[in-house]
Amino acid sequence: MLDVRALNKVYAGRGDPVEAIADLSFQVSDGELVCVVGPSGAGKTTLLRCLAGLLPATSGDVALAGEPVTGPPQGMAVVLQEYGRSLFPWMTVAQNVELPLKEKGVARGERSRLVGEALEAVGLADVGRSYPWQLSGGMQQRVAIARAAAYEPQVLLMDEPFAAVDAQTRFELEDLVRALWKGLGVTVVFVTHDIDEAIYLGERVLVLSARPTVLLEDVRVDLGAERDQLETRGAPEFARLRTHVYELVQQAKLGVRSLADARLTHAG
Amino acid sequence: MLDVRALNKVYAGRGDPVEAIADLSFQVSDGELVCVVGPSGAGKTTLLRCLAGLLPATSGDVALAGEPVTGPPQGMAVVLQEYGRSLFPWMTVAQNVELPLKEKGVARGERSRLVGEALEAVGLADVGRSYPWQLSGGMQQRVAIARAAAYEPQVLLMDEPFAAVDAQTRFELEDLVRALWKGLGVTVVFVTHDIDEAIYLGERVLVLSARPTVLLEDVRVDLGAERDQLETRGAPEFARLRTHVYELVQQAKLGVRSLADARLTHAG
Amino acid sequence: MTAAQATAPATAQAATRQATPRRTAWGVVRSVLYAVGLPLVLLAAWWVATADSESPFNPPLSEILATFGPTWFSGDSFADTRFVQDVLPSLGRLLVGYAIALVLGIGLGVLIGAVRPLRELAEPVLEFFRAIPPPVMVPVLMLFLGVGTSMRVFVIATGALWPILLNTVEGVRGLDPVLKDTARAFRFGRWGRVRRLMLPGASPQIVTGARQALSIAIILMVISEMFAARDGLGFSVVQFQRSFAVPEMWSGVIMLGLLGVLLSFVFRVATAAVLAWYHGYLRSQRGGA
Amino acid sequence: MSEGVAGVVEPAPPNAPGGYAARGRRPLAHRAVWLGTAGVVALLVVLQVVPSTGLVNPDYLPPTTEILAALADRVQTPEFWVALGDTLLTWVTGLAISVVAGVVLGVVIGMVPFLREATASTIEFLRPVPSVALIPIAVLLWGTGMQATLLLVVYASFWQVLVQVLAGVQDVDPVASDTARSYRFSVLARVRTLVWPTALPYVMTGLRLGAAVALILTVTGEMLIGTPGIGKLLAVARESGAVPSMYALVVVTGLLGVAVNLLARALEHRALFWHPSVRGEVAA
Amino acid sequence: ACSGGSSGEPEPGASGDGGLTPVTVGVIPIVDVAPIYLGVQEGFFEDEGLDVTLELAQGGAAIVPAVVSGEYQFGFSNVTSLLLGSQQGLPLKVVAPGNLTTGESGKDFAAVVALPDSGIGSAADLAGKTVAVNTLNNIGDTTVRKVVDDAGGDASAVEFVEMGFPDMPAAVESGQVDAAWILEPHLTRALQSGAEPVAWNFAETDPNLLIAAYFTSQQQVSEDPETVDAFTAALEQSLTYAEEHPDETRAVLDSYTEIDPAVKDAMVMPRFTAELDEAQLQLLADLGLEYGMFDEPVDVSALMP
Ligand SMILES: Nc1ncnc2c1ncn2[C@@H]1O[C@H](COP(=O)(O)OP(=O)(O)OP(=O)(O)O)[C@@H](O)[C@H]1O
Ligand SMILES: Nc1ncnc2c1ncn2[C@@H]1O[C@H](COP(=O)(O)OP(=O)(O)OP(=O)(O)O)[C@@H](O)[C@H]1O
Ligand SMILES: [Mg+2]
Ligand SMILES: [Mg+2]
Repeated sequence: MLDVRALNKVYAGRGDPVEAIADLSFQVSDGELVCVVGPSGAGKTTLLRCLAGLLPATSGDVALAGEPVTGPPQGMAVVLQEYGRSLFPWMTVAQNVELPLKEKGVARGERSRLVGEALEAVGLADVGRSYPWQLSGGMQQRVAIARAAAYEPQVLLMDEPFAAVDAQTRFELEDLVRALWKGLGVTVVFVTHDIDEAIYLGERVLVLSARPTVLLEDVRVDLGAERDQLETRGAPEFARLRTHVYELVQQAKLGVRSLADARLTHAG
Repeated sequence: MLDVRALNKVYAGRGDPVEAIADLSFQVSDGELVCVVGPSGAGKTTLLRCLAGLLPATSGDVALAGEPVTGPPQGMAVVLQEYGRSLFPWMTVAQNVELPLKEKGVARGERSRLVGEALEAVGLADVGRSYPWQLSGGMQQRVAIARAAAYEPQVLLMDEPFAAVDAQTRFELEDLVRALWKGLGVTVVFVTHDIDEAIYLGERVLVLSARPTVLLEDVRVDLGAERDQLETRGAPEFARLRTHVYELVQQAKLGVRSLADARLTHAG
Repeated sequence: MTAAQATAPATAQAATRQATPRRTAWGVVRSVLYAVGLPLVLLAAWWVATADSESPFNPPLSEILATFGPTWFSGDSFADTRFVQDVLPSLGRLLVGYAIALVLGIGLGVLIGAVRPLRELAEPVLEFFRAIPPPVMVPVLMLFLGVGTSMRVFVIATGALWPILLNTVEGVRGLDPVLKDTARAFRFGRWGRVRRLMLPGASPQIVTGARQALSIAIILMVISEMFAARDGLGFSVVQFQRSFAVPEMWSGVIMLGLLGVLLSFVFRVATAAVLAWYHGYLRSQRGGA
Repeated sequence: MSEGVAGVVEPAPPNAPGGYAARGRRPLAHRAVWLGTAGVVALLVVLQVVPSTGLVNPDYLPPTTEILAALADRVQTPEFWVALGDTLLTWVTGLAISVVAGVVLGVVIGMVPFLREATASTIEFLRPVPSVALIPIAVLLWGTGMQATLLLVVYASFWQVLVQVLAGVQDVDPVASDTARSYRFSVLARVRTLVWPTALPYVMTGLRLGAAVALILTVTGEMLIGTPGIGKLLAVARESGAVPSMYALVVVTGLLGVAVNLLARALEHRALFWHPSVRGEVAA
Repeated sequence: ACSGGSSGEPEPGASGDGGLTPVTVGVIPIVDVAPIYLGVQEGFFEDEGLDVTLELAQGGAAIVPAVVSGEYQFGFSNVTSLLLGSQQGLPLKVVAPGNLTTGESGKDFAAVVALPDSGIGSAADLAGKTVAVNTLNNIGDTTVRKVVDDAGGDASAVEFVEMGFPDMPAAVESGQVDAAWILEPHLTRALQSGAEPVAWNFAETDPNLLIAAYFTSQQQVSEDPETVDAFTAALEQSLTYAEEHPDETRAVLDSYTEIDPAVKDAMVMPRFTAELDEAQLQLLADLGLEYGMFDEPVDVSALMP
């Protein structure tokens, strides 16, 4: 279980300190798929990095399976928002995907199978031997996704992983994430700007306020375990949730910092 | 007028040559707003860079106002897909926005007015003195947009400029682009993955095939000059166009390379 | 080969098929022209400027060139020439010293660049030694290392170390933080981080340092042969200088320069593979061709 | 606004626990001083101990205490300070010439592909020519004053800077470069706003390399040519067999090297606050 | 000796207003040049109308070109180097002797030293050993070769290596070289730390061997002979004075060296004389020819004033 308690993060570099996260507490059960939405600059990436153990919290705790997270924990994979810069430019696409597997100690044969499957799944089977800088933005992003998928993590953190791909590919990748999640029982935290996507994918959607971030609402998504791009998105419950979350984000952007203050057009 | 004729682009670097654009011809009239959509890796960025004079075409011509484009033409602004790397990390946000204006020779007072307005417009009035690497992804992207907007160009090329911002901000920025376009009579070429966005913004939507790219269809968008996020998106014509373009992109992704081959669920 | 390739229409392939051989043939000619163009101009200028030089320390170039062959390549047998007797031993020491500098410089550089406390601890001491002139250092080294090859190799190695070390440190420090985070997130082991992140990531800068070090190694080869030496290219040059054999001395300077050009060519070929990605990356976005 | 200078304390956030302050900048700056001093002290101790172990004869490598005593005597003579001044003058002048020439030529050559290719072989030829081989020429052309030594200094350190700048200019991010091109920055503006900041980390390394080489050549030139300065005192001490006194001067040279490095680091902290190498260390 | 001018009256006409003619002399910070320091101190040069500046340099690499280019009017160098330069066509002229061997074996300012247990008891034993000299193919190795040959050893079997005099005591003590040809004050340092003399190569080569000399350039001689004459005169006076006042000569060392007082008092000073003997130059030229330093005979007279 991923347990976030009274998390606070202040960036104290050059210039005035910036409080990115004011106070966040929530839990993600094992094998749960939680989406995070919030206005731009809210602190979603900051949160994700704290979860990943890449950024030390200023105060508060993050714990994974009872262990406090001080560095990247075992069995975790991350897709960073800066997908382009997260690929190693001196390696081919296939090598990039393979590298974490090597570090994990996966055997050679198994490695190449995993790499092949992952690249296939994101539609890049034919560019394995290209370098990342020879790919389009969306393709680079898909390489980063393939890398995380091939890793077969127990915890998967993704930061706007589909921002640079076309709508059709996006749908396919969404289904890929759901398949992965179901197949491996991965715990997934998924940051996105696309509210439809958040609802389609998640079992819960965390709506964050603007900076300094607090949790505006933890929205439960009751759309069943089996989802389908056409059907699910057409469901009335989907539409309701979507309007709700959309309005929440809108209010968050306007500076609303608690659900009580939010002026929604409907009953929460 | 922007005139693209028999454009062909082959990347011949390391490894096998990659033909990104097979053969593209189209025109954009002065003061027109054209959106470009197509599957990931189609060649949209390549096209935009050729239009911008940043990339030499392998064959074919690009002409702006009758002049062949050999380098970046006068009065043009570009928002690149790799927004993060297009900002200079050694300058503050305000300096980044101001720099092209300085180069253009805009007087100091005017400059700071333009910078202030542009940052205000993208919702970043309060981070002018921060550095780009202190901003979130979406904020960085908005800085790049502000830089282009402050420049008051005659031709504006944007490559997935809203990919990293939240839905609400996206709507605001869309309206900003339309306001800019109307106010200044700018010629705009706008690459996006969001089909709704393409239709909402554009007067025409160019749908590209997968690589090597040809023009699948030049879709005219008859939604009037005045558009409104709620009304326009609710219009039946919008829904029709959206389905049409969506299906086209889907077909493009499957490898369809001409409108005649596309299997659409409705009459084109 | 790949599916993407198969779909590429004939036009593109034809275009590249004819473009590639033509470019390489012309490319070779061009790079040769580039390589010899400026040197020829400079030599001509030198020739003209010294054509009727009376100054004993600045003899006509013709005279220098005339002494070049006899000085370095005359002897009873080839094995007896100065080239074999002096230049080759020097070259040997140079290469050994340089290799040590590379290993040490990169190794220490990665350590110091990656471990901040270590950098803070070591930097003042290293800077202290870095500033001490080799002519003062060598006698001290002789106390410990004697006057043989090991001392000379040590001088070359320690002198050539600095550019590699500094550049490696800076290269490692300047790694893209996103890449560092990626490696951390996937829990690359210590060695994995070094081998797969730091070394390749810093490689453009490491290669720059190694290039610098190459010429410094040559210079230190000369300096090391100013002390307790019996043979060597540097020794010969210093001997010529001391015995006022000026044209011979100049021919030695030219020999050093040629050695530099030769080594840097070898260096470039050797590093081409290491930096292929970097040049490809830079080129791919500058014009795409 | 606070500049990125080490030692500026960030206002602590209201609810900061101890852990936060521990990551603040001042303790780090303190640590650097503390560790650096520790390193130097360790070195001094080693140098004190080695001669008394019989590994070397203390007559030839005197223990630290003796060297420091000689140094203490030295610094009381006005002659020492004049020599130090001379050395500093030659060094700084030579380094300034090298850096300015190296940067200007490096940027010009680096930005023009034709020049880069055309000069490559010549640069490779000239770089390995040792300055010391040029002493007779330097003396012939410039005499035995500061100028001759300057020639050696500039010749040796110029290449250090040039090669670094060339590499730095090449390292410009293609996306940033495209941005500058698309906004039609003039050549000068591109140099000022794009090429220079990118090359700056390389220039700093070049500066640090060049500074040490320039110092070495200044002292060597003074020793061999007899230009006034620390090197000349060093030569006299050496020829006289005054070993501790000689090492005292060597120590002075080394300390100058440390001083440059401190200066370069401070400069770097100021000029490169935005660079991952520096900002990575100040941000939380 | 061609000094015709009587001392006392300012001679050189360069400055008629009674001012002094500035003259720069390149010297080496070693014992050998004590007389000129003494002469300057005693005012001999001022008396001749010269304002002498003594410039210290480490060796011929800087001094010879400086004299040739006219930046220095005079310089100090060992004789063999002058012969080498002259043979290479440098326009050099000797103006006065510099210093001579004392001529006494056992009490000279130069010797070959070795450790007592090195098995080297005499010059002949040097064959097959490594011997440090400050410069190869110069006065040191030629005279050592000569004494080895004279002692019945095989001079061609001696292996010479180059090393600065200051570094030799340490090198001998640590066994990095078997023996070293070494000059004062380093000779005394070496002896004090346990090395023993095995040959006195200067004294044994010739009791009157001329080691070094003051020189100028041909241009200087032809363009300003008065200054050369005045300089020579003052220098001869200095040399004579130095030879007659050994204590003062020893004392003047403090003004330009840092020799340890204990060493300074113990060491042997070279002999100084005003007599320039062409035969001594010829001797070194012949030795150089014999031991392969020169390919052909050197015209010694070209060097002579
Ligand atoms: N290194 C830093 N130094 C100072 N402030 C920072 C730094 N990184 C982020 N911030 C600030 O923290 C806040 C949250 O940033 P974060 O990247 O977490 O936002 P985000 O929710 O991911 O936004 P986006 O959706 O635009 O990516 C922003 O206001 C940003 O300015
Ligand atoms: N420098 C390069 N070298 C080789 N191939 C390249 C290079 N840049 C792009 N390509 C190839 O050209 C094709 C088109 O790339 P482009 O970036 O134009 O796509 P795009 O339409 O912008 O995609 P996306 O929507 O993912 O950004 C891709 O298949 C890509 O692999
Ligand atoms: Mg983010
Ligand atoms: Mg693109």
